[in-house]
Amino acid sequence: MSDFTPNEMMTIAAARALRNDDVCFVGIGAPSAACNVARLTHAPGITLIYESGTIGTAPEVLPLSIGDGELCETALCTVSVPEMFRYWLMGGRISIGFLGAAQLDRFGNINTTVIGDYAHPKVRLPGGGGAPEIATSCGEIFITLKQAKRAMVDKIDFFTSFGHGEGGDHRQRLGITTKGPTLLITDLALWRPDPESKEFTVTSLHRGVTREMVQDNCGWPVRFAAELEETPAPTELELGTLRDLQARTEAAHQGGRRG
Amino acid sequence: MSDFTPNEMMTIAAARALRNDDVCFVGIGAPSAACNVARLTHAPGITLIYESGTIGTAPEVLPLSIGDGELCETALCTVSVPEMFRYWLMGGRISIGFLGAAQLDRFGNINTTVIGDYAHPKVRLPGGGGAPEIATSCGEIFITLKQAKRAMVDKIDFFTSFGHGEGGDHRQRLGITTKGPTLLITDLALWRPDPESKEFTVTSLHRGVTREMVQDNCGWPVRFAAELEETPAPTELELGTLRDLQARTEAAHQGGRRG
Amino acid sequence: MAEFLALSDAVARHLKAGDTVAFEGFTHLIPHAAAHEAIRQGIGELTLLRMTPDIIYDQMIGMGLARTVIFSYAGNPGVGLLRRMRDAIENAYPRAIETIEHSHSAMAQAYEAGASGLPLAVFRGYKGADLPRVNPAIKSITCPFTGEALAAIPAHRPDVTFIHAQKASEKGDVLIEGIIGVQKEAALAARRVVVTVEEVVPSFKGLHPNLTILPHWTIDAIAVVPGGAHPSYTHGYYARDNAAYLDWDRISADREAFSSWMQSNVLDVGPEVFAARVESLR
Amino acid sequence: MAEFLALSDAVARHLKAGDTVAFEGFTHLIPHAAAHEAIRQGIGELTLLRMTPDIIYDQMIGMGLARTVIFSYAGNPGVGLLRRMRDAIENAYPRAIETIEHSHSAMAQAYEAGASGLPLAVFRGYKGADLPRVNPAIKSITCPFTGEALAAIPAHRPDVTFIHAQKASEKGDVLIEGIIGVQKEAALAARRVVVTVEEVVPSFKGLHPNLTILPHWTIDAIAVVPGGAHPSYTHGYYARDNAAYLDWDRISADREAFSSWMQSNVLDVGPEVFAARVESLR
Repeated sequence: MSDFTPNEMMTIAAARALRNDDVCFVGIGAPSAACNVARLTHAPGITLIYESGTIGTAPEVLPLSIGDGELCETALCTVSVPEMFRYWLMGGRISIGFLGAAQLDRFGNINTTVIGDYAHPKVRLPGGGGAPEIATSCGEIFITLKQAKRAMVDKIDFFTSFGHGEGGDHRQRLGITTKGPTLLITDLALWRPDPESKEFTVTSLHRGVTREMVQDNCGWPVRFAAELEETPAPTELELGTLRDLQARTEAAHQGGRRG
Repeated sequence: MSDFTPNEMMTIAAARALRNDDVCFVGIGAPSAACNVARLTHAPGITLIYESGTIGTAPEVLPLSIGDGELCETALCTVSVPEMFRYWLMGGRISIGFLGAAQLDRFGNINTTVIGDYAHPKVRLPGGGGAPEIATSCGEIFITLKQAKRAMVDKIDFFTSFGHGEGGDHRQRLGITTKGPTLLITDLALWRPDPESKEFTVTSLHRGVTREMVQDNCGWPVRFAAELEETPAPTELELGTLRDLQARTEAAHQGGRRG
Repeated sequence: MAEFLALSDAVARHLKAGDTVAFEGFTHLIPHAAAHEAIRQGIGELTLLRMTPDIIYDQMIGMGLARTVIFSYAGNPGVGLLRRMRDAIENAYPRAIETIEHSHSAMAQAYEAGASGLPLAVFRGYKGADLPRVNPAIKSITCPFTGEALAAIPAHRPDVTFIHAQKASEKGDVLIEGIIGVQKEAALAARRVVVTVEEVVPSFKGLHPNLTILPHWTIDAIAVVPGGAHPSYTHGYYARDNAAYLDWDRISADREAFSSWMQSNVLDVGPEVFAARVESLR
Repeated sequence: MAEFLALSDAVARHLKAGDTVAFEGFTHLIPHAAAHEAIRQGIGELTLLRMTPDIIYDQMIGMGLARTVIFSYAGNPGVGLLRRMRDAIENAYPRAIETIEHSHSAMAQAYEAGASGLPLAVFRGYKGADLPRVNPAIKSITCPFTGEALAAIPAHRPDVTFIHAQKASEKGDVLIEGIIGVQKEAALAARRVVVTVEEVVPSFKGLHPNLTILPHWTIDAIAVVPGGAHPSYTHGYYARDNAAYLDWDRISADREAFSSWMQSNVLDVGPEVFAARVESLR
């Protein structure tokens, strides 16, 4: 495909990272689109779980909230929210957890709580929701983020969820046994943690993206892998699937409008 | 009614002690019969709960086990066993818990675990099941027991469940906030704890029963209330209801026999 | 014992100024009508408890009725921020509020602990996160078997919980289905429980044995309010009004727009308007 | 991922000598066929975990396959004592067994803790009772908010859990309904899960959204064994064989009668006999 947006590339790259036997804890927005594109293309057997309690959902349209009726109607089953967090998330049954970020640092630590001081914030953000335990209970964490200097910062204002902390073996030192962030998918590139330092390192640039563009939209000095790949452009199937999904979604969300 | 057995009197006396708005944690045997007689006579609104998770059951026949299909089929709803113990029993939602006993002392402490030493028992009994927490979580405890010297003993071999301990305010001293045993219904008499000492005291003799008969079938020196009543004999309705229930039950339990 | 009441009577009788109250609902079955009634009655100084304070808490905070909010995610679900709540936190407008913040996992388990009569919830959580630094209610205990430090938080025990449900039986038993959220736990953890329902049916006979039901003796009052979850939805009755959630972002962004919307859509009307609001969503 | 296997293969592949194993079922859905297969294969030195060890554990203990039993109520439900288990405890026949005893509440919550990935369960229990005196696995923790001492016990994490269920879908998802007991928790707490089912259906499409389902990726093996819960029952399929429970009291009272019964009813037959045993109970 010749024509695609950076957001489309981000979503499709995230979809590709998912395997047929993954069990994903899905968030709203890019993760939801990515997980469903994966399900509708190469990973029909993937299990999608939304924290509202729906297990094994297969929505026709993307939900606006994590608890839309569509999720329940297409799910294998729907459990209570306490059960979701106890047996399914903290029970260690999720292979991939998706997180977004208002602020992200180079070690995959995430802030979605406040900009500024906690007690007197400049901006009060929604907060962590499930993120503190998603970050430590899922087998691996994938982060999706539209790159911007104010989002990718040297020091985040608040540790809403823990990534690799100060890097290295910081997770193990806290007794956390899961892998943490293993992939960062932005609208410009794919990033993976350095095996030793755990600092996010660009391993693949999306088509048409330069190193400078990545650095210009990141608040820390970017490390690039020795062998830098180009992310394959979306295939017709991938892009068609994503756009169809979004068109169906838009049509559905227009509905139900009253005067 | 002129003709009834001591066991029938015991069951009917237990049934009478139940109120229309009680929520009862029912055991098998005499309690199950008593609770259902209450439901079929003066307490149609009573809620019967069996620890298998069935809430608000109305069985046509008495279950042989606490998890018979009949209980589920006639219940308002059926929850998991962990939920039963967490939200319903320990959550403090049961007004009356019934307990039976292999050994009972004068303070309502119960043994259903071992006769003899725990490590090398003379008789290994089934154990407590739900009793340890039933005894402390229900609003009040009713105990049903066929009197016998070896059952009503000076000192029980094992505290399967706690009644009034050494008597007095022993429950409060352990931080237990529920009333504990408030009624002992035997085949010979009704017993209630003394307000101060908490020792079980005979307050009513069943028809035809003498003080001597009660003492001859009890392993501790029996205290009798100053004003001793006679338990009213079963009415025709009560006795008919109980006998019908037992006849239906017997017929049902004969069924399902294969070669 | 469940008593069938008009919503205004149910709220007046069971919600008092200064109460800790949960209006629970996880995207589905959010008790909007009950919250609007509380706003109309001007019951204030509330401690608002909820995993996902969304539009209704934004409205109660914007009306100055909240003293404290205990929560884990304060967003307009699928849309963005809660602008009235932000205004209260960032600018103390219309008044300052205290916030006590947890994770979803913690909140869900604090309700469960409350329903179980326990004083605390214990779980593996908050590792490496900053919330324990700013929320003194997050403590830790050491597992006597493994030595692991686990998070401990106080159980939730609201004075009153409001939920919306599909059906009540004539006896007052309540059925919840679909995305059941944390409503059963929130109800069982509370001292008093008020439920709005879509309809009353003779009984639940013939329904599946394992459905989520609150027996009538766990409930204090039931009010029949068709459409009472709008713009949230009621599985089997009407769909979510996504457009209304998008609208809220605009309305709540401006103090004046907010006040005038609240006047005409909440203060000047009664619970009967909800039925009409969901007509096109059925 | 659920693999459909013959019961003999499922047991041979997933149960090893020395394992901690739960054959769970709370009166309903007791996995008799699976336990009989384990007995036929002579897999021994087992730690048997179950709230209510009834006939099947009496049989396994009587056959000398158990080293330890962890339990909360050891009775023949509605009938009386477990005579083979008594013989082992009182007379070390056919061998001595270790017992680790809890209350129902404790056992249920230990499974729940295991399913939740926790090392322990914390609850208000055992107050004034003697079990903490004889079971060193019962400890206590102090609530950091109220100062109350609460009971703490280790989570259950069986090597393998066997359960019986109504249906599997062709994908291997498993449906449990009626009295659901502690089976979901016992399965999710285990390292490996084997399920016997009455039948396989194309899918669960159209079923109620809130039913108790174990997704195929939580299960290791499924074996189709119609009647596999007999003399326990399967809600919707066949009734409990109360007479067989009464019979067991007589059979198990005598060592010789026991051995000969086991020979002809377990060792000399295969799982296919269960279908015939429930024919008159359907």
